[in-house]
Amino acid sequence: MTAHRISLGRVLRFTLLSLGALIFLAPYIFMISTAGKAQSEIFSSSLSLIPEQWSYVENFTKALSRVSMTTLLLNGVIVCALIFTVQVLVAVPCAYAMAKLKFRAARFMMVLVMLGLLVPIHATALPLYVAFDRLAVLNSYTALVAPFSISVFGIFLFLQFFRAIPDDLIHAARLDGMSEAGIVARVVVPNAWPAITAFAIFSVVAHWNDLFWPLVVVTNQDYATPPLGLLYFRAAEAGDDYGALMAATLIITLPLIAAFLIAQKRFVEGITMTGLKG
Amino acid sequence: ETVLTVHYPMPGFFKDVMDTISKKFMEENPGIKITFANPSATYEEGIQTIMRQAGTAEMPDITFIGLNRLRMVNERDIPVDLGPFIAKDGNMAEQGFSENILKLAQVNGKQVGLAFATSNPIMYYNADLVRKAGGNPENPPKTWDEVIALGGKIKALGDGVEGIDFRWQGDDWMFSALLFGAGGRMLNEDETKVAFNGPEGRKAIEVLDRMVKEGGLPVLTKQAGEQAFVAGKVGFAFQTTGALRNTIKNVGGKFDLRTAHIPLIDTVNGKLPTGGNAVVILTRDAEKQEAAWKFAKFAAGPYGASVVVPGTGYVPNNELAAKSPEYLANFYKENPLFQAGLEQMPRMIPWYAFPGTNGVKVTQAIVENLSRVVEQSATPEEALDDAAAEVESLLPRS
Amino acid sequence: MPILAADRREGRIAWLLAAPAIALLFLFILLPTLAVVVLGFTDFELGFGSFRFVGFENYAELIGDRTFRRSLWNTAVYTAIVTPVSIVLALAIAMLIEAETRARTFFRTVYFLPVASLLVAMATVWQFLFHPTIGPINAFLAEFGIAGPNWLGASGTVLYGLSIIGIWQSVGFNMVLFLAGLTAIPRDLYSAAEVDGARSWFDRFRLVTWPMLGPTTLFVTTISIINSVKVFETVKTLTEGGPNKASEVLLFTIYQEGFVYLRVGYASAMTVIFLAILVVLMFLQYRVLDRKVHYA
Amino acid sequence: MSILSLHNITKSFGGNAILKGVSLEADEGEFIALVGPSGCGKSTLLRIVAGLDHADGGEIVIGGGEISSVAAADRNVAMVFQSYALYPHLTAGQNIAVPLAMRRLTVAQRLPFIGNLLPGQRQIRADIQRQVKEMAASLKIDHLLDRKPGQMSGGQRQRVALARAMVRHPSVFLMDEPLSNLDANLRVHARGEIVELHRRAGVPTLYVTHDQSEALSMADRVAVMIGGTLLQLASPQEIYDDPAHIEVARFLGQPRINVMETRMDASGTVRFGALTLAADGVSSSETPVLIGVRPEFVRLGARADGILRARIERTEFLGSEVIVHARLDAIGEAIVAKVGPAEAATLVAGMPVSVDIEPDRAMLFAVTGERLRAKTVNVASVREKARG
Amino acid sequence: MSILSLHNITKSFGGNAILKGVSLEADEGEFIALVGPSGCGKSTLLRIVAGLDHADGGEIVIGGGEISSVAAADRNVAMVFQSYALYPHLTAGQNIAVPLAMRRLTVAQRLPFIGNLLPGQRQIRADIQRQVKEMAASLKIDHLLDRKPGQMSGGQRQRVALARAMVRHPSVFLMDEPLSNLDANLRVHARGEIVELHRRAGVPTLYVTHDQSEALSMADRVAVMIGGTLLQLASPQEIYDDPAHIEVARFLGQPRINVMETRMDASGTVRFGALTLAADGVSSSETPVLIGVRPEFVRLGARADGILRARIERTEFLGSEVIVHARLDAIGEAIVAKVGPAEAATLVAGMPVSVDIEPDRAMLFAVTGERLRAKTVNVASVREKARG
Ligand SMILES: Nc1ncnc2c1ncn2[C@@H]1O[C@H](COP(=O)(O)OP(=O)(O)OP(=O)(O)O)[C@@H](O)[C@H]1O
Ligand SMILES: Nc1ncnc2c1ncn2[C@@H]1O[C@H](COP(=O)(O)OP(=O)(O)OP(=O)(O)O)[C@@H](O)[C@H]1O
Ligand SMILES: [Mg+2]
Ligand SMILES: [Mg+2]
Repeated sequence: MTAHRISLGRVLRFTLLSLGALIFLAPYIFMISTAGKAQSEIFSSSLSLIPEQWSYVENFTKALSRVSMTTLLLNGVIVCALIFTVQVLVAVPCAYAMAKLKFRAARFMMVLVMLGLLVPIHATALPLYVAFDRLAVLNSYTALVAPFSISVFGIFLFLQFFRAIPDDLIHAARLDGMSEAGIVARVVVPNAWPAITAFAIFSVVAHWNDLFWPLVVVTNQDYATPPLGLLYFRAAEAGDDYGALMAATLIITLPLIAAFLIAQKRFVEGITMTGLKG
Repeated sequence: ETVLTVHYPMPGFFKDVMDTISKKFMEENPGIKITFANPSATYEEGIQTIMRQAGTAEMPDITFIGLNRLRMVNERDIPVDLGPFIAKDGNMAEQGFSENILKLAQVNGKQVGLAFATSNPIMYYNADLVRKAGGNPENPPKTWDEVIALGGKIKALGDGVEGIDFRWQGDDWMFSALLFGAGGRMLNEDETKVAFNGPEGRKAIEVLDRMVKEGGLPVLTKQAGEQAFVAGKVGFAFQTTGALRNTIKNVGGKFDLRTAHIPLIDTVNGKLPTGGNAVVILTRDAEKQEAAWKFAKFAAGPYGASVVVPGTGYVPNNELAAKSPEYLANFYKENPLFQAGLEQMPRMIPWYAFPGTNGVKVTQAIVENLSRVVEQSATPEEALDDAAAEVESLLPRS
Repeated sequence: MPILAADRREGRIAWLLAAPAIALLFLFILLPTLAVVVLGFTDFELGFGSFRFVGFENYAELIGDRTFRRSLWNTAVYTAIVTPVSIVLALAIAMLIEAETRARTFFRTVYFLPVASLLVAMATVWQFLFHPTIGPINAFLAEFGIAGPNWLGASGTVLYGLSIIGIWQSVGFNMVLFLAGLTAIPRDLYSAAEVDGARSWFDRFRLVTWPMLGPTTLFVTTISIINSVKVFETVKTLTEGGPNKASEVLLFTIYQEGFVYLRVGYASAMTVIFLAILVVLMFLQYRVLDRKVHYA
Repeated sequence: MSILSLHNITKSFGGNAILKGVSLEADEGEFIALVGPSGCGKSTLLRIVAGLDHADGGEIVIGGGEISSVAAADRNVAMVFQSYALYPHLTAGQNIAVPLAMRRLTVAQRLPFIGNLLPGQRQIRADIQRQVKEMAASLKIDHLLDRKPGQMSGGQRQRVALARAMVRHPSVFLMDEPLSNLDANLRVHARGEIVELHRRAGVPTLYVTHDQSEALSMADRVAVMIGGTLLQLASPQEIYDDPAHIEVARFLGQPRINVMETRMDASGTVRFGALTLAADGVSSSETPVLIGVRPEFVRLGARADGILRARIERTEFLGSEVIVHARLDAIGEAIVAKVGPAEAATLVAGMPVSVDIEPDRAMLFAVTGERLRAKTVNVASVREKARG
Repeated sequence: MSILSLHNITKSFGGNAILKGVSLEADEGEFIALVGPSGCGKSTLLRIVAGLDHADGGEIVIGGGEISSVAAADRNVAMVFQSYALYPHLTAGQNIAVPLAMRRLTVAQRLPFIGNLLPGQRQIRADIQRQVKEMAASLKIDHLLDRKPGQMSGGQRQRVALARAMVRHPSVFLMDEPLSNLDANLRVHARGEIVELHRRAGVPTLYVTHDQSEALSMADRVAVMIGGTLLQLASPQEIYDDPAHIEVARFLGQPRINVMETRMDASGTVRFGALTLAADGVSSSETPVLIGVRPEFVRLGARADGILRARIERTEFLGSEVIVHARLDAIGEAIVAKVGPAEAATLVAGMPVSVDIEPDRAMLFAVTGERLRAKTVNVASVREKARG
């Protein structure tokens, strides 16, 4: 009897989850379908997901040839990697100092961090742009990376995680003769991988997809990031080239999905351990 | 070798055109090299980019600016006055730049650019639906009354079919089409008072109101309207010729697409606004300016037009291009859909740009009030009066 | 004395370790914010080289600005829809996934997918899904004889349409946080609840899950509110604030003023108000709720 | 009559048999301690009885009815967890009230605001409050009722957990190492309290611990489970003095029982040191057997003239007694003796000693572990010999 | 000569005085156990010695030098933590090598890739490896060197932690409850190992525990700290048999010492039951005093004809001994006796008994807790009286 009830519950649960998944996936289904349609087929009165004439090759060719996808993707990787590396390098020692050292400014830092969480880049874009121009660093990786070199979210996340690292471990390291910097590099970082993975997902997702800031500071196409590439498929005045747009979107989204799939187990684990949840 | 950095908006639209033109230009002018800055998604974003970059090292040498924004850019003293270059050349008309065409890119008499791609509003229609609703596609409606009547019939066909799509969203261009078509104007002669709330304006907005009430004009976003039309769900679409090429591609073989002149409320004095953009020189470097002037003329010239027109649907802004068989004469024979725009060219007048710092906001005020009419949340009179009052308050006080 | 020295040494090391972060924080967050505050007192316009200080003129204008009021209201409505719905949905999905043993990875990925996607591109897909006549959503509704609304086109529904996209986009993020929160609940508490007579799923939820998720929920709520208030991309790409200001939201209005109307001074004043609202909101939230959800 | 009886309960997790057929009966008012090494399946058994886990096979009968398919919430079984599992967001009073509220109030009546308006719930709530107060008073935690678990000490939490379990008069009481999170002094104190409470309530109790002194001192009967099998279920005295299996003997007793290997001849006679034992069962040939002697029955003589001789390795002073570790000269095995401090004073590390085993205190086990019943038939007295 | 000496160490946290002037000397090769109830400041003291915390006042001298201002990394002090604090990402071998590498290799030499190219580091690394192997061998953990802490059992981890602390030959060895995470059997086993290790290394050791049997059995001297004050520092035997303070007496001994209040007359005479004690110090008037008797020195007679009578409340069977809880008729206080199982068999709950205290085993304390030296001057023998 219990067995029966359990299986009924499971069926219900599975059905619900699957239905939800279908709804969440719907836009992607249409995206994939559209990426395979000829332009004249995309908007029609009859809904059909499967293209009448398969134009995947055509659309993907367009997506790849119209813009230099390799440059875009490479720039995306470089920029995201740089941002992520610098963010970690900056945030980890700071979070360590706040979590584990007698640091009188820790409270003040906490306020700064909270404030930082609230300020969107849209708000500060203009002063930053002017400053970057004065320094003649527009159109460079520096301009793309610098404003994100400090991630208050990262500090926040690592802080939560480090608080859970036992004090004894730090003490043992001190007794073993490590300097504080040594402790960060040799003890804290090697044990913070779950948190770093979780942060990596947040950081990379945000900056891979960021359109706003690259648009502001990059005019030279050599430094264009993937979302900038999508512009080439948009023609506001006359309707977009949807097939190619979707194909291009797929191309630049796939690396992220792959990254998430690889990291996702550690990701949830990392968030659990960071106590980010509260 | 002189290197020119060129910036342009809407790459989805202009990229191929720009690539072709610059390639040809560099072939003809070996001493000049064209590089492209990252293009901007829209005209608006293009202007923002230029504004931000004005005076900085990042500023491109040449850009393309929407015709209705030339005035604003000029107020900030960003474009280079082309008057001296024209004077130096002396033979602009021979190169196909008639006075009328030069005027499109003048602000208060100053030549801030050369019109590059120009458009006017035309009527697209779905011949299949027209036929179904009892109309004759060979003889499309010539007046708004006819359009509205037929639109109503098309709407009555059901099955989610709409009668009319009128691109009133985004800016005041299509309202201008109605207003200018009635012989009206936006402001009075000396630009101190609103004039669009006169009788011409009332007729114009009433047409819009009747389209909604009788002609089957639904509330659609711009994209939704286009998509519905190319899906074969809308009888008439009124918008720029610039969208023609894309519309043809999107429609494919789904239905019988036709174009025709846009009806005019005043068939005698009616005018039409000119859409599109002008090539503008930004560089302050004399040597670069020379090169840039060459490029500007080349792009806006007959070769440029012969590339732009077939690729987009814009009308030629160069008289040589339209007439010369070397360029486009044959094209028009073979592509009758493009002819409506061409034939309307004589009626084209500049797209009116409002004076003062609130120029852009003014157009927003107009669009918002139009939307009240389309949503039927205000009578046309109310909407027009409100719009007039708002615009009045946004005009520079002097 | 030596004690003090030792403490001071530790303090110095702490400062050294935090120095890069502090410097960058000042450079890229505080200073620009300060600049925005200063700009809020000027009549600076993009493209004009010079500007002058105008005191509180911008703020005075804001009070009477119909658009700004409208966008405040719209943002509030949007937030009031997106935040609770996305939290409740996320919690439900997280609990279902947590209870389900099969295909966890799959579901987790699917629901997280929208977070990892480029919203500007996805917005165009949504625009098509929402299409009043040829869009799949209304076609689906028509199957059941429901006349679908003109989602993004009508001022009555545009905010709901945008909210749906907003919810779709943020559920995954919240879900991941909830999943993490759920794993941290001691199993013993569920056992205790069962033995104590919590017969139904709902009883156990009320007795254990919900209270134990308190801190997570607070955090998720905070992040959700911040993100909802920052809604921009969808509005920009899909509706441009229209029709008739029905989808004007704060960041869009600021963008419009600053970048389209080029009135940077005025836009800066708006930004200051926007930040002030956020700060007050967060402060209140933590004041009121923090003590309620941490039990230790 | 037995209130709780388990018949042949089996359970495996992913192919690993954790419980290999456990049977057990608890009478009215009986306190059974379930002991065994970590991982032997104690908690699993308890969870099965509580209905939190489901057995693969076997029967659970409570108060005469088979309840395998009854949900946990509907079995009238109370459980105290090692972690106490108090609801951290509720005060002690609210925690204690939960099982009552869950049983007496309907779902609607329990709703936050609406519930207050429903008829009848006032009365029930007042009733519950009264009961909670009574329970709290009897456990001397009345002053804690308004505190949350986070504001209480370990001992206080433990008592609240007890109160929550007791308040609804369960028909069976389960406790899973309820004292292991307390410090030593508190633990000893709490033992007395639990026994007292149990005596008053008279509910059959299954008490899991891996602390042998808890088991021996608290229980009416002790069940020793090792590797998923109940090796013995008997009174503490019997378990200690007369273990049925060598593992039982090893598990109980501090320090551990001395176990030495020796041989049994075909007649069933075992000789070890001065002892000669006769086993009940007689094997056909010489077989190895194990002989077990508890440390308190090992006597060390300073004269070192016994048959068994050893050398003292070290002594452990424990206050009232001293543990002496020695190594047998003959077989090189360690042997441990427990002696009084006075006696220990004469024993220093390195000293050679004679080892005597108290007659009748040596136990015989087969190498497989089963107890072999044996009788001491002879004690060779070295001293006598020496004298004689 | 004392290697480690602490003079009057004080420390407070936010106004709470945690250490109130602690002084202590440890000689070469001495093993000092520091015991005390939870929260009394044991860990704080250890952390101050290690340099992980800083005292507010007082001196720490190691090997003749004052080191209060020396950083933890530069004091040659090793510490084993309760949680072991092994680096989870390193193998056992790497863990053990850390303190050596940190001391012998330069920063540059320790760098991941570049370091390998630097001169000299090969040699040093090989040297370190050798030492790690030796250390591991002596602790019998050679087979674990490639495992990470997560793949080891508690006991194995504990040994790796020991190895890491020992490998660099510290001048002082600190251990903070290193065995408290092990299960009972392992704990007893590990005690022996640590003592053995200590004996071999000869490094003065400060060993914190709150397990009294650990302290008594392992240490050369036991320091009892209560409430931030060292109440007594003496050999285990002395601490147990001759406590200087009632709290010391209470803290050590399982079950706890019986403490009863009585009065001392102006002449310094105390009468309790059949005992008459004469205190050294004579007060001017009658004062209340406390009398303490360990349970093993309480004799219960079945005849119930003594001067002190009691009623048995319950007995706790512990295998080799039985704890009897009784209540004194006269003053209503509880008294606990420890008896052998045989004797216990005659004692059942509810039975009235006579209580005798072994002469010379009663201790006298002032109400403030200090020990009052006293001598038994007379034992009134009831039995004699009864006969006489
Ligand atoms: N849900 C489960 N899935 C798989 N294995 C389990 C599960 N629960 C328990 N086990 C395994 O069953 C065995 C017995 O577990 P149980 O908790 O009953 O031991 P225990 O006797 O209570 O030990 P302890 O004294 O450590 O609490 C262990 O080996 C454990 O790993
Ligand atoms: N960093 C700190 N800040 C404030 N109070 C502290 C700090 N460290 C310790 N204390 C307090 O000092 C007291 C002594 O702590 P300590 O850890 O030394 O006790 P302990 O004797 O080691 O106890 P245990 O046996 O539980 O380990 C405790 O009351 C503790 O709350
Ligand atoms: Mg267990
Ligand atoms: Mg401690």
